[in-house]
Amino acid sequence: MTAAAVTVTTTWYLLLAAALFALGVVGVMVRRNPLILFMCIELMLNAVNLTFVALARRFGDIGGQSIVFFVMVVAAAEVVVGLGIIVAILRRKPNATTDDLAELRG
Amino acid sequence: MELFVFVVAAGMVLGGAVGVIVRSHPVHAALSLVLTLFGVAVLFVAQEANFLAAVQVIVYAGAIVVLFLFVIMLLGVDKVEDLRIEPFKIQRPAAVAVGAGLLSMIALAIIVSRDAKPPTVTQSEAVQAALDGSHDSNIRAIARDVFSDHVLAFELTSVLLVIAVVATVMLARKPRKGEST
Amino acid sequence: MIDFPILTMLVLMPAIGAVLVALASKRHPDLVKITALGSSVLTGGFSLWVLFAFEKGEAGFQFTSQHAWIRPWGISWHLGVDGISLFLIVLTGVLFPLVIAGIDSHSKSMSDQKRYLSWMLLIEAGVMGSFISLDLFLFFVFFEIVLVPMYFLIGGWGYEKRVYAATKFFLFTMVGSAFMLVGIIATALLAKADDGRVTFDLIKIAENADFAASTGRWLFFAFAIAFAVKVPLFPLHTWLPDAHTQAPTGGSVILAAVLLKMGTYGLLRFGIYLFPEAAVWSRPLFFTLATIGIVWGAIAATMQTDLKRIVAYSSVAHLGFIVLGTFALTTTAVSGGVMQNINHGLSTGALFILVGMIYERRHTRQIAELKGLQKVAPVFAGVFMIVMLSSIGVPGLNGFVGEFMVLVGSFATARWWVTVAAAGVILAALYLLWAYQRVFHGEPDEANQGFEELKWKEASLLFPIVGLIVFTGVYPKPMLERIEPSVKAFIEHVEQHSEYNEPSPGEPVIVEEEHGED
Amino acid sequence: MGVLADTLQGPAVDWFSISPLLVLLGGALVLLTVAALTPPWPKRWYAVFAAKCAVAAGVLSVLLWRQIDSEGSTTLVGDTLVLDKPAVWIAITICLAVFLCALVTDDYLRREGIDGPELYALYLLAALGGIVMAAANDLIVLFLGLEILSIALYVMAASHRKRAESQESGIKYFVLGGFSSAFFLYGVALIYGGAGSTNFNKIVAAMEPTVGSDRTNDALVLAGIALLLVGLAFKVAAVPFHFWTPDVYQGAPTPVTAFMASAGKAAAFGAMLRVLLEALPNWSDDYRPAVWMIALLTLVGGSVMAVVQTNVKRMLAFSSVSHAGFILVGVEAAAHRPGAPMGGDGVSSVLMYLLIYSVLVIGTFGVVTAVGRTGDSATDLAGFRGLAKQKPALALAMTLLLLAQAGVPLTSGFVAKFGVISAAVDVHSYAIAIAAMVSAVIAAFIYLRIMVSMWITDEEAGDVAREPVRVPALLTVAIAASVGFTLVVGLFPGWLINITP
Amino acid sequence: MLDLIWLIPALPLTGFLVILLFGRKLGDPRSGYFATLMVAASFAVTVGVFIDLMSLTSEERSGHVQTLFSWIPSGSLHVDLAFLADPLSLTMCLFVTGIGSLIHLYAVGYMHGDARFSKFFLYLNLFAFSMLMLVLGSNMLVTFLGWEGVGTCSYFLIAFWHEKESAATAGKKAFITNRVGDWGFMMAMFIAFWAVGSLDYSIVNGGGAGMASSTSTAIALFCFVGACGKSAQLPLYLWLPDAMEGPTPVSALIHAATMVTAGVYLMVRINPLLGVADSYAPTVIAIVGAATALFAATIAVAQNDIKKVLAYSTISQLGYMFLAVGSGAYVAAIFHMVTHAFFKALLFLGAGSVIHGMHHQQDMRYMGALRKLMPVTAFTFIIGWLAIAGVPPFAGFWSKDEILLFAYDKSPILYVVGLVTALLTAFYMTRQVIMVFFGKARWHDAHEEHGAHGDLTPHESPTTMVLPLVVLAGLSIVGGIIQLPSWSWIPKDLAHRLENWLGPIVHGNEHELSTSAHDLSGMLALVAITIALAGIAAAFLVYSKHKVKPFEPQILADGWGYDRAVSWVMGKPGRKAFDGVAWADAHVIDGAVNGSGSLVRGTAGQIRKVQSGNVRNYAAAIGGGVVLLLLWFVIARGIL
Repeated sequence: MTAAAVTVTTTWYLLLAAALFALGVVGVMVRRNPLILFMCIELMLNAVNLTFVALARRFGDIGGQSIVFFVMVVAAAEVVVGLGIIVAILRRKPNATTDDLAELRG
Repeated sequence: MELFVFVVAAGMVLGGAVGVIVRSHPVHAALSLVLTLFGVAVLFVAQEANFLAAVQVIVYAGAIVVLFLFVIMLLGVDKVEDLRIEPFKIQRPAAVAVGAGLLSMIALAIIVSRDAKPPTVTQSEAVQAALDGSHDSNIRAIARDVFSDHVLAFELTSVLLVIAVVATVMLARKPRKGEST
Repeated sequence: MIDFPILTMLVLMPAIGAVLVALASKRHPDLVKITALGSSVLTGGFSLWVLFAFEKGEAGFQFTSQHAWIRPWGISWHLGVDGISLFLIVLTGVLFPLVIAGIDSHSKSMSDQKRYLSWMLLIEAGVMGSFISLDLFLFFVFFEIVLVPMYFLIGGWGYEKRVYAATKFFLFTMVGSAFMLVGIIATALLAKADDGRVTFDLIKIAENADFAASTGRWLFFAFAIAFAVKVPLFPLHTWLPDAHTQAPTGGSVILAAVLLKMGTYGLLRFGIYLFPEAAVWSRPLFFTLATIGIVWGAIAATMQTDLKRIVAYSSVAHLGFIVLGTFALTTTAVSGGVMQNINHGLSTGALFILVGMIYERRHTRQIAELKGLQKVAPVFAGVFMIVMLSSIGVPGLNGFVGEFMVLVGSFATARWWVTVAAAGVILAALYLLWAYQRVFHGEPDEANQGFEELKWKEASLLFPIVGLIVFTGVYPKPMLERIEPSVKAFIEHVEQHSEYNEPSPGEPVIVEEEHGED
Repeated sequence: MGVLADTLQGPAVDWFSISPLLVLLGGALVLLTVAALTPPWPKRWYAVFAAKCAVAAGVLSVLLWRQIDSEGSTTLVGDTLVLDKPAVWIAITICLAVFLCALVTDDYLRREGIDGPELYALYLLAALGGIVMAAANDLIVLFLGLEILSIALYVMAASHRKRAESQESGIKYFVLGGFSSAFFLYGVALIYGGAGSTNFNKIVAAMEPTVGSDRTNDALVLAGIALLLVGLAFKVAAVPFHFWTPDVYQGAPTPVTAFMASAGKAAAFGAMLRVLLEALPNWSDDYRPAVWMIALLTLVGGSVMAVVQTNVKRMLAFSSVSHAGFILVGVEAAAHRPGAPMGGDGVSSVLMYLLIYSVLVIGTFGVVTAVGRTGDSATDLAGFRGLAKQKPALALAMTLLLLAQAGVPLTSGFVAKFGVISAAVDVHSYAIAIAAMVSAVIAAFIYLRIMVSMWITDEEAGDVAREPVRVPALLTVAIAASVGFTLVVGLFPGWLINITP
Repeated sequence: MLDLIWLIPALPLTGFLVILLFGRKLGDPRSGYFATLMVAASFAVTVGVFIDLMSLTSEERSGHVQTLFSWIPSGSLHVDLAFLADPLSLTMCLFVTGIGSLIHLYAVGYMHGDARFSKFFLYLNLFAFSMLMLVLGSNMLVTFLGWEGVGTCSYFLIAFWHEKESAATAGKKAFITNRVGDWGFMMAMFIAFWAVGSLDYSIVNGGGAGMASSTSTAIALFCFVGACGKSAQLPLYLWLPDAMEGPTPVSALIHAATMVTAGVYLMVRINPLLGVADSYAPTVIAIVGAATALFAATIAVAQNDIKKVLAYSTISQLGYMFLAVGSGAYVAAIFHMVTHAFFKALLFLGAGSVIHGMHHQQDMRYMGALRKLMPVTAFTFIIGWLAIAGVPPFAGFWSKDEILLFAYDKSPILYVVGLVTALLTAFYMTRQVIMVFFGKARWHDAHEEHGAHGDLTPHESPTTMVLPLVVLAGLSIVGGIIQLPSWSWIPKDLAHRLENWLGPIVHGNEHELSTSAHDLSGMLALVAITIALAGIAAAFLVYSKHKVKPFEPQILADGWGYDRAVSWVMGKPGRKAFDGVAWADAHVIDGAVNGSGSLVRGTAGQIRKVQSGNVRNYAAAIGGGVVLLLLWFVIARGIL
């Protein structure tokens, strides 16, 4: 195949990850639904994971992969806690958006 | 071939991400998230991180997203968020600016240092042995690495999970009488 | 006698008193008062002891006591007295008992009364400490700690705008000391270079360390700002009228009599002494500010409608003289400045007491509401007159001696400034006499008819001060001969560490025999 | 076939050295399991138990301190933890914080009707996370410690079910926390990309050759540093990453706020020192200006913002921001002398500041807890009106603590500030030193305001009808302890300075 | 006796202290007599010392210093509280204590029945003490002590009836105007001290030779500024007319006989400096003196208040003395000071007696024909009139004549000015005498106007008041004896007695009359006499015979409007300026302070808007921070 002429270097992956991360950041800033806001954070974490894996491959270092493994656990824990809090709040006032949660200010 | 895989997966990842940001219905957003996660999983495979790919699909796409959907359904918070109105005028321009700035900076950093000689990383012999081992080297290697070099981190994750449990107990426990939510 | 830590007692006695007062039970009000008075009287006694045990001819520090306090930072509990600080201590020691005994705090309740007294004693401890500490850190501690009780005194027992005034006083002064703290640390750390270990000891640093000119000047200004605020030197003076006016009488007296002196004293002992070169270099600035202060303060005073504010602004003017003399750096001028500290303490203190008495009788400080008091209360008016004349600087009273020494001494080094400053003397007469005329002269209207004559209690508070005013004015020699040696040494120190040389007047044509030495 | 051949050798573990962690973990687990199985314990027992665990951990840390004195510092568990004085110091600080917070919390929970062991368990676990942060020798370990601490704090902040503010603060803290730790993690990744490892020693080793020579190839690492700083700055509540602080401090249950301000800050700064001085000594010239700038912003921002507040918890939140600024001044000073194993005045001044401030702030919030009254809502200035009449002792204690926060001499606060400033002056960064002192003056204004409403402002008609302020035993102990500490350190700081590393 | 100098001031001081403590008990009139006694005693001592001094040769007479104690010893400044007994100071003491005791006595009668009788003598004794300190001081500072003391006392005494707004104001005005002069005195001391390192007259005067003429000029002129304040010369004379608000004995003692002459005394005291000063210094003094003399005389012409006339005449006579000083005629200055003390005190006391008899009516337009009702007063007053008018052989003639002689030698212009002044003096004094004692009685009109009742016929004053009048009248007649000119028909040993007496003080600096002037002296005397008579005659034509309409334009009555101008300047622009400063202090300086406070609050108020409580905004802020940090690290540090 001629396509093989072009090799996909680690850099590509890193750039992709960066893009994903940036999208996540944008998401956090524009979405109002706490759940979705949350998903955006997940996007950011995934971007990081992608970076780790890519770098791990480049260095031929398995450590990178185990780090990703830990990150996933962290993400899971965060989701659990986060959803817990959100549930508690949404029980109080359904369909609340983050914009509604601004009693404390100034 | 490799290129093809990357392009497709990248497409999934970014498409999904954009979806999460722009789909006004929470459920759709969640599904776009799934798309992204699968794309990432594919890229994992392409990066010879098979085990992680599996975990990604099972834990993320499986557990976490399901959890999201579950909450959405449970609380019926599937109210469509009207994305055309934005209470804070500057918010979106700011978001775009930040996103663009962030991306450009990091991309710049990545590109500038792309040809840097990668540092030599030496694996602990246990891991090395695993890597040399013929079959399912990846999983064994991770396992050995996790239980040797990163054992403390591993233990800490357990603490993290304990906290998660306590948290759910605290937050979800039915309030005793005298308390009102 | 030296082995008795008398200076330490000067600080501890009031502090202990404060604690005791705070702990004393509400059920024995008299006991509270007695405790407070007792400790302050004891302190006063100690200060007098220091005065009489003080070696006349000695230039150096006496009764010194030094104990390590914070070893790792080279900070020690180092106290000492010399001619420059001696009379400030005595003034403090004498004034506090008078104030505590003689001035009613108008406390709402017994617990209020207790608080008032313990704040007072804490102030005394702090003031004493800052006058006798020979360690930069220690000095700063005392210098700063005084703010707190004073803040509560003004805020708790003051008049209408007390909170505003108290806060202003606290923050304004704190800004100043913010710079000084950095300055102190920098001084110590830069001085370290010479002898390995860090020390905050005033004398060690002053004698050993020689800073590069530019460095010295920066450090000097870091110090000077703090003191300039405290003095207060124009244009950093605006906290003073508010604080003075809003403070309760006792507070105003203390504030004027001793607290301000921490500024002038600090300039002398810590500013110039540590950084002679910088001080000499920056003299024109301070001459100018002082002179402006003298005129400005006087003019502002003339235009006040509140009797207390007049006295407050007069302080700005008087302190201007002291700063002028301090920076003139001639023996006469500096001694004059040191002496003027005391004189101003006495006369302005007494003025505040008198104004306070007027307020107690008439519940107003507005000049417009007072009239013809001399007719109904001649003795009261007489005392006021004497104090006022001393404040104006009429010869034969204490005010004149210091003022004249400052001016004549400064003339050699600050000719044109003195020319202007001397004119400030005219203004002093203007604002005080005008106020006096409006308050005491004329036919009293019915509101002022019932104005009470001076009571014995009040008289017993005032007459000691008046006595000192007259005595110092007629026979200042005992004071001067104790101040002088230290001042001489001080100026020699300045001469050694800078290219300044004290000017000496043209040689007299007739030899000195004619001047009886005693 | 070769299964026997490669049996796994895990890294050697010196159990004594990590005993404080184990005690805390064990304590938490006991609280959770045993308390879940047994009927509710009599009042105070949860608190006392937690406090005891903290004390035990603290004592063990002290023993470790001795050990370091004799045998010097080492690394543990396969190079992922360091056992050196700063680490132990932070550990002790945190244990102390847990101890005091437990005492403060006890009556609070019963007053608010949310008694239960969970909160204490979370204290202990969070403490564990904090200690790990400060002792980490590996970015991932540090990150995990961070997450443990943070997630625990999210939950604690949201734990007051009756108060909507509590939950709001929880979600805010959570979202922003997750956001910033994602940045932190990305930073870790980029550094990993530059250095090929997340272990501090390896990072330093890997970067040694490139230092000085052409720097282009570590742009990745620099980007990483930036992102790490973001994560840490967020945790220490440095401007402009501080926005969560006032809202969360105000919303969270007061004792939890105390814990955040004490243990949270201590851990975060410990971690910051680690990362900047241990992992990235070669970049001090790059990040020092950034730290300088952040410090300045934090100092001024914190103090200025505080001035207009009327809610005491919010005031204290902003004041804690400006305190963070002070500590950053110390960090900046320390960054002048990187490398040398956590040496230099900067570090010790920071450590001392952390200890002193932790005790101070817990005492302060302890008083606020009492004044908050049932519902934890009477925390605005009006709540303090006439406190001097009603509870003179409490008012006096509060006054002393506030004066200490303002940095008035003869209080511990002054010693702390003095240390930091002299560290800064010692490395000739005068500008920041003066800025710090001036902003301290601005901050002093709010302390004065609180004092005014306690001592000077006259009570108003409604005030007498208010629920009286109760100061139960354990709370009294906590406040008394912190006041005592404040005064003792203020009068005789020598010993403390001597023992600070 | 010489070592009893200290008694001279000590006695009045004792009087002061005793009355201070027991004044109320002594009461009226005992405290008055006691005070009088004290001053009289001090007069006695003075005489004793005087006699001692006389017995010495002129060389030994100077420089008898008695040091009590060292007052301000500091650095190179050594000021003793010491007295100097020499002919000059003794001369001063003599008439201060002498006239002083007379006036004390007079006051016993005059102040009888006043509510604050004893307080009056308290001040009076304090004044005597201060005045004696002034003249006896052996260094400038002790003089200054007395200088300020007399100023303060005059403040007390002018404002003695302080219930009267005008009196209080007058007192304040006097004090403050004097302060302006004191500024000059202090400057003089500063310069002197740094020039010769001491304030002792012996050293300062002696050092004159050594110091730069500019220095001595400066000292002399600054002293003169002080003198202008104390002795009411242009432009500082303003306070003296107002000072008439005080009781008449005060006006007599302080504002005619003694205090106001202090300036002249000071100038004579430092005459050696004046001698070595640049030549323009004396000229300036002479001009100011002459100008004042003429200026005040013109004003006196149009005054209707019996005391105001005398006040302006005093200013004018003091002008004469400074003219003398400026012309180097120190002896003449002192001579005129003494004679003036006699007759002006006499006149004032006479006026007081009139006022007393007229029930405190001071306006001459409501007097007239009093010579019948108050014969003694009238008689003595007339003597005083002749003396001041310069009619021989009365005291005034001799002194004024001598001054004119020196003035002529200095410059004809000054002489002419002096002459015109003499003319005016004769004129307005005659006017006064006629209006008060002759013509027809006009006092009923006053009473009708004031709608008063009862018998208000003027009456003669009590003995205590009349006695001093008589004594002073005697002195005013023979006063000239002490310094007669050396005319052929005057026995040698009678001539120039004062000059010989003061020799040690002024010798060498006293101006040597040019022969031309010397020869002319007789001529000039005749001119003076004619001028005096002319003035008197003119006044008779106008006021007695009513041949000519009186010429009394308002402008003169208002003192050329100078006073009003000054008070306008003080009141309008001056006050504006002061208010401006006060405003600036409150709004600019303090405004800056409070402004910085509100600035902080303001910014905080703005920033707190960002603290919107909305998570997404916070996230945006964090994101912004991230980008900035990345900019710094990646761009600034990484790539550049």
